[in-house]
Amino acid sequence: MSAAKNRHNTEDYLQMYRQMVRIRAFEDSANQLYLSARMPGLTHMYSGQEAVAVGICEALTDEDRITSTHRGHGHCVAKGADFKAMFCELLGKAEGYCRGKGGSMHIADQSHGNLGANAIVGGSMGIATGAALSAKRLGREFVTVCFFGDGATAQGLWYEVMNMAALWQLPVIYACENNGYSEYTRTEEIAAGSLIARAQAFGIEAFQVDGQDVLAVNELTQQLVGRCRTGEGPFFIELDTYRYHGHHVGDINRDYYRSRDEEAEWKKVRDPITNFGKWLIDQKIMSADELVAIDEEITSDAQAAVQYALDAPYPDGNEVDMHVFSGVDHALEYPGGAHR
Amino acid sequence: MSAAKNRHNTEDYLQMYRQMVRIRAFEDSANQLYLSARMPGLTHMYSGQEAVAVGICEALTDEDRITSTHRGHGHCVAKGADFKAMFCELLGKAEGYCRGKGGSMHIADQSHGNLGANAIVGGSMGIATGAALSAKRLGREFVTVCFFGDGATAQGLWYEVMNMAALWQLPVIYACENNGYSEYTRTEEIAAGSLIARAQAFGIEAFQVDGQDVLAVNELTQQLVGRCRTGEGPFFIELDTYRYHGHHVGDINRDYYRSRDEEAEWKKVRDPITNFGKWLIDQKIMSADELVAIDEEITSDAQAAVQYALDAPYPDGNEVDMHVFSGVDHALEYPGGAHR
Amino acid sequence: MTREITLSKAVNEAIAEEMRRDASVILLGEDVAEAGTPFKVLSGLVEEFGTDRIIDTPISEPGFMGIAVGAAMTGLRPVVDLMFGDFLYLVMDQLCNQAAKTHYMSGGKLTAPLVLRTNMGATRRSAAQHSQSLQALVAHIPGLKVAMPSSAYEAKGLLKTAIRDDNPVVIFEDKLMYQDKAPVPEEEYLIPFGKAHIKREGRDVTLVATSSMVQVAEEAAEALAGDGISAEVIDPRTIVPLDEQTILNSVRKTSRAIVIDEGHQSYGVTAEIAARIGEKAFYHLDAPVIRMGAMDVPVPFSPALEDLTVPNAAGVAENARRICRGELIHAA
Amino acid sequence: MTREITLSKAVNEAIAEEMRRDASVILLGEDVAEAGTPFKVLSGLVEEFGTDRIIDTPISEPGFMGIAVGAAMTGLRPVVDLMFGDFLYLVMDQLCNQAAKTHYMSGGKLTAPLVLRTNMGATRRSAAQHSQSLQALVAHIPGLKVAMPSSAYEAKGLLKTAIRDDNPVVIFEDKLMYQDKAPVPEEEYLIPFGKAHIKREGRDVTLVATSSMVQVAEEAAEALAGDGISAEVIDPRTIVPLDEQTILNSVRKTSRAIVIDEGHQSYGVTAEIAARIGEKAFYHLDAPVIRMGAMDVPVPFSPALEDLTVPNAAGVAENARRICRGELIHAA
Ligand SMILES: Cc1ncc(C[n+]2csc(CCOP(=O)(O)OP(=O)(O)O)c2C)c(N)n1
Ligand SMILES: Cc1ncc(C[n+]2csc(CCOP(=O)(O)OP(=O)(O)O)c2C)c(N)n1
Ligand SMILES: [Mg+2]
Ligand SMILES: [Mg+2]
Repeated sequence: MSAAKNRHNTEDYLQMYRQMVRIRAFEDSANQLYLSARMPGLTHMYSGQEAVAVGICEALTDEDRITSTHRGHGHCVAKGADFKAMFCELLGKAEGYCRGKGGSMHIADQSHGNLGANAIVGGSMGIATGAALSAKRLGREFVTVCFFGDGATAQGLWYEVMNMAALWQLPVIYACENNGYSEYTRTEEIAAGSLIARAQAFGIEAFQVDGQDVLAVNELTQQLVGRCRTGEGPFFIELDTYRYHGHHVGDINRDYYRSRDEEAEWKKVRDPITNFGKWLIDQKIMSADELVAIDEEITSDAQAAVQYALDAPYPDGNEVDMHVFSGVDHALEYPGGAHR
Repeated sequence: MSAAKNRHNTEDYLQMYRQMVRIRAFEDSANQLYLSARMPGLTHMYSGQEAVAVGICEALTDEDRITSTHRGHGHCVAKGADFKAMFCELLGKAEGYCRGKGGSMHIADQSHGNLGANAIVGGSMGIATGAALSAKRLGREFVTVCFFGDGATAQGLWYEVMNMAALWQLPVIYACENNGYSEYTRTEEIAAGSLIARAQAFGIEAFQVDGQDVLAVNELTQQLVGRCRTGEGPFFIELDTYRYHGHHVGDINRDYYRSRDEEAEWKKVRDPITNFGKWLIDQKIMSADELVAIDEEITSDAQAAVQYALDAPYPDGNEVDMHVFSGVDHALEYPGGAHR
Repeated sequence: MTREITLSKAVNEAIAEEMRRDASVILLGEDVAEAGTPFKVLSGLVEEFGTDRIIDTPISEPGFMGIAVGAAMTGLRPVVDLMFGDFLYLVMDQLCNQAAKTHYMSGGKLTAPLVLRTNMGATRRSAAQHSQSLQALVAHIPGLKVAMPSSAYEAKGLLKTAIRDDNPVVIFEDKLMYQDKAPVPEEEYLIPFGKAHIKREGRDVTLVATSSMVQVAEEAAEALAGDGISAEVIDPRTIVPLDEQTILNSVRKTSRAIVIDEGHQSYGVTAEIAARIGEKAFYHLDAPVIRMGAMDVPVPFSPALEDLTVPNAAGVAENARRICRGELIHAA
Repeated sequence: MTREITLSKAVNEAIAEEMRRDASVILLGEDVAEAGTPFKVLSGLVEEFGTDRIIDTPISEPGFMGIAVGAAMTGLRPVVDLMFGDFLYLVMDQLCNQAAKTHYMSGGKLTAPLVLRTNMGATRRSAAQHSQSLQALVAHIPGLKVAMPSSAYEAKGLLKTAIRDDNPVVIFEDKLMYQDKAPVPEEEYLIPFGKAHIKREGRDVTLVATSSMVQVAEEAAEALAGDGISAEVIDPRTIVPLDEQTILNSVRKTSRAIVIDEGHQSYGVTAEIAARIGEKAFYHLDAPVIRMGAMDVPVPFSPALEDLTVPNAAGVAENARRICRGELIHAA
């Protein structure tokens, strides 16, 4: 990492550190909830990829939009979401961001510009591009970042929307988090040629960056966001990163597709939080003790939020047919009636 | 065009000339049928693009497969189809290649390896790639050529199947007939970046060739087909060409999207048949009279086939529910019964 | 003041009026601008609203459908022009997994106010991939509203309502009716969703018909009148929401019903309407509810075959006569 | 010899047996090889058949579906593994515009013998995009056969039949039943398409149920037996072709019917079956045909809501009691 720019960035650095730690703490708690059988369904951990979400989202305002993925908790936290409403959502509680209707794979936080996680791989590429079209047509300055994984580059939708984004010069940044795997398959086995070249073929300026280096990610994103605001765009970024857990929380025995050594190596050498922490200390921005204090505070925040969510009520049964249509209180005549 | 290779290619040259003239004659007749209101529906003329279909198909055997498009008569003729069965199909007659069930946009000729025209733009890209998978898995040597237009490059499906074809090294050639327009829109307005680069980004060897030069097209295709047979592939070819008629036979007033001058210029300077005819004469392979004789013979063949098709019977009404399922004679209990 | 205009013109007016009223309305699709679509339905709009609002897209149906969803979620009200209803298959993911579920999955926080305009209808000699009537597919998906205008009047009024609706709406125009004229008021009007229209009152048999089939039903009713059979013709106008009440009231009066729709019969629109009548007007029915959908075959190109596949007035009238005579059509 | 095996194992055996029998059978999909799918249904197959026949694809559903169509047209018999039924929307064009119509459009010259294996079923806490039961969509499209196994026995026998069928077949496995065991013969067997199975004989009411809902119907029948109501449970096994005759015979005997399916109710499978009963057994019915599909809402994540959306045994039994008592459920 490069040297600290100047002291007045301290707040920004700290914010990035805090946000990365918050994501890690959120995921550790979510994983515990799963392991202790208190969370319904499965979920996909973002741990290891924190510098991507944070480096990017710290270059954005609340007005700026993101679209997220099945591995979306990191994006959600980074874009400003609150722990309590997130855990409530993961547990299907009424106070969740989506009143429990979305769950982990559909968590959205409209107030901070998160248009939602998406359980269809690549499913949000059109949505992000459409948001950028809104910005342009409505003469608003917001920029949209479309997060997706390396596996999602196999969806034809991406090429369709890149083409239109390029033709129409839309303020959208396609951010591909290349964590080396899609589910249980190595990226090399499912992606021919070069990802960067695929974007470039549409005349899109493309970049590759170390996704474990929050400052590098943030700096590049700031530049590109700035250029988007002045009418340039779209852009493509490939971010090299790594997920620490299995594909989802239930993917425990994974030796058949990747080695424990590989995992250990990334954690040891390229952990985005550890490395950034060290850098903050090296640069004398923070002391080791101060960082530990931050970590502990966030951990206890997460624990409190988990407890809050565990105690929170489920939505009432009569919500089941609410929100099917905007403007219609209840979509069904007899939701709990003769038909069940 | 380059000089004739040697005299024993005469047969090949003649065959190419004849096939191009046959396509032109077929289309002229089809257009007449439309203009005289004797053809049901609309159809898309291939005139102007003959060197593409012929240059490519003359490098193929009957075992090799092609997939075709809404503008498919040229591919069908070039791959060996018979005029009578084709006109019968266009008129919805029982002796048509598809017993009148397919019509112009679905004409298929299984016996010569034409897997069919397709009315979904880009819709046959998967089919062609799948045929190549068959060749590879079944250890057969056939090569598949996937014809499509410049407009079809906007379909995401192409990128999906290119990726798999590249990963699995399939013997398929993607042949993009860039005639400068998709319907009423110029290619520049709907295609960002470079088509060649899009294929290359998947690690696919890509070529650009003058689609009005039948020899150039044929030579390149022969090379690539040969390489496919020895286990190489996929390949991509962009062929620059031009359609003489409107998008379909009904697209008469088209000044708003392209000028008569542009059309006249292509016809005058770059007509594939005229130019190849001149070359045959220059190279002393054929005399002008001989060529005229060929033209006339083919024209009268076409006329005879049209008359045959006009006189041919429609399929019997009870065929309506045949061929819904293979192995089921009639799919419906009461096709003409109580329900109509 | 009412004049006669074509369905094509009615659609054009609806879009123009809504675009004038609301700057957030945009339209996108293939060849919609200068070309005004292959059916020329949108001619003149780009001249008034410019290419910023009438947007030509590449041939990327999934892509521009997805873009419309995102645009709808962030302040625009996109009208998507899908050139043929048969291309619905290509946009199903963005329409059904994304647009339809956004409001629900977000617990009511996000909306996707967009309109997907497309068409339906066979007998145009366009063969199996350009002739389908796929309304049943989208009607099955919660979160989508589905309108099926039966004339220029409905085409205009329903489309304007659709554009103002905060939900994704799919509207099917019959491509064979674009040149058909009907009386349409000069003054602005909207047609509410979920209110069926009783096209013709009758006592003996109810004909529930959608889109193109409304004409067929009216023709049949006319023929039946000559035989002394009084048929009531009901046009649901929207199949989601479906105005069950008007249909049931009619059947309770007539005791007999035929349901007619141009989609394939099996697992299609006629099944839903017939099943609801069978369930909720059971004790009023004097005869089985007859369904007349398109044949369960891909649409054949040959005119000799294609015309057999869709319901026609003679067939409707014949079925009506049989049930009115008390013939046990399926008693075997 | 019959042993008890899981539905997952039954599917695995069906594929292995057919691949041994016929070298042209291949299987393709995401994470099907070493991973054996996320549900581990295909574990072990790649070890026996190699990566040439058990083919891992990129996450390109439209792409590999299209490849399967082309492969099927040229000599292979592909089995496509679509990880979740919800991804059907992505493959609709290749499935419905291409595979389903190829044989017809070519006048019988081309065939597309392929199987699309996918799943259905809610209450797995997988939310709106991983819980849908979309059988109605494909059942509506002529040219596709649609199978819905209700146990390991059916899963094996129907899949083997599907692989040997010369037409495109879509087969929906209930993802919640993969670990459920049932008796399955050691010996080879096939289950013919279009033949319903009478799971349980009864006199008073017919319960027509598909896939997961067969268990629900059986449970309800068991409860009803305690009340002195004798319910007949019919599993159509394939909804295209549909064995109308067995269903009608049963209803003619019992005079009452309830149709249960886990797809959304409106414009869904229950509509078709109810409409056919209503039409063709009209004069035998003593009560309206009751339909029980999943609620017309996107599937909610919260367990507190999700469980409300699908039919259950108590609800089926209650509805059965009501119609047997002659209550006019919808007389209002
Ligand atoms: C359209 C679609 N296909 C398949 C899946 C199943 N699936 C969920 S995540 C995933 C892998 C995605 O890989 P990548 O895009 O690299 O994201 P990562 O999981 O690595 O973050 C797959 C195949 C899905 N959810 N949607
Ligand atoms: C999926 C799909 N979208 C739109 C259309 C309507 N359409 C038919 S041909 C065509 C233009 C195709 O352009 P191109 O691929 O360049 O082929 P060309 O007509 O120039 O030969 C369009 C938009 C279609 N048939 N299928
Ligand atoms: Mg990945
Ligand atoms: Mg073109």
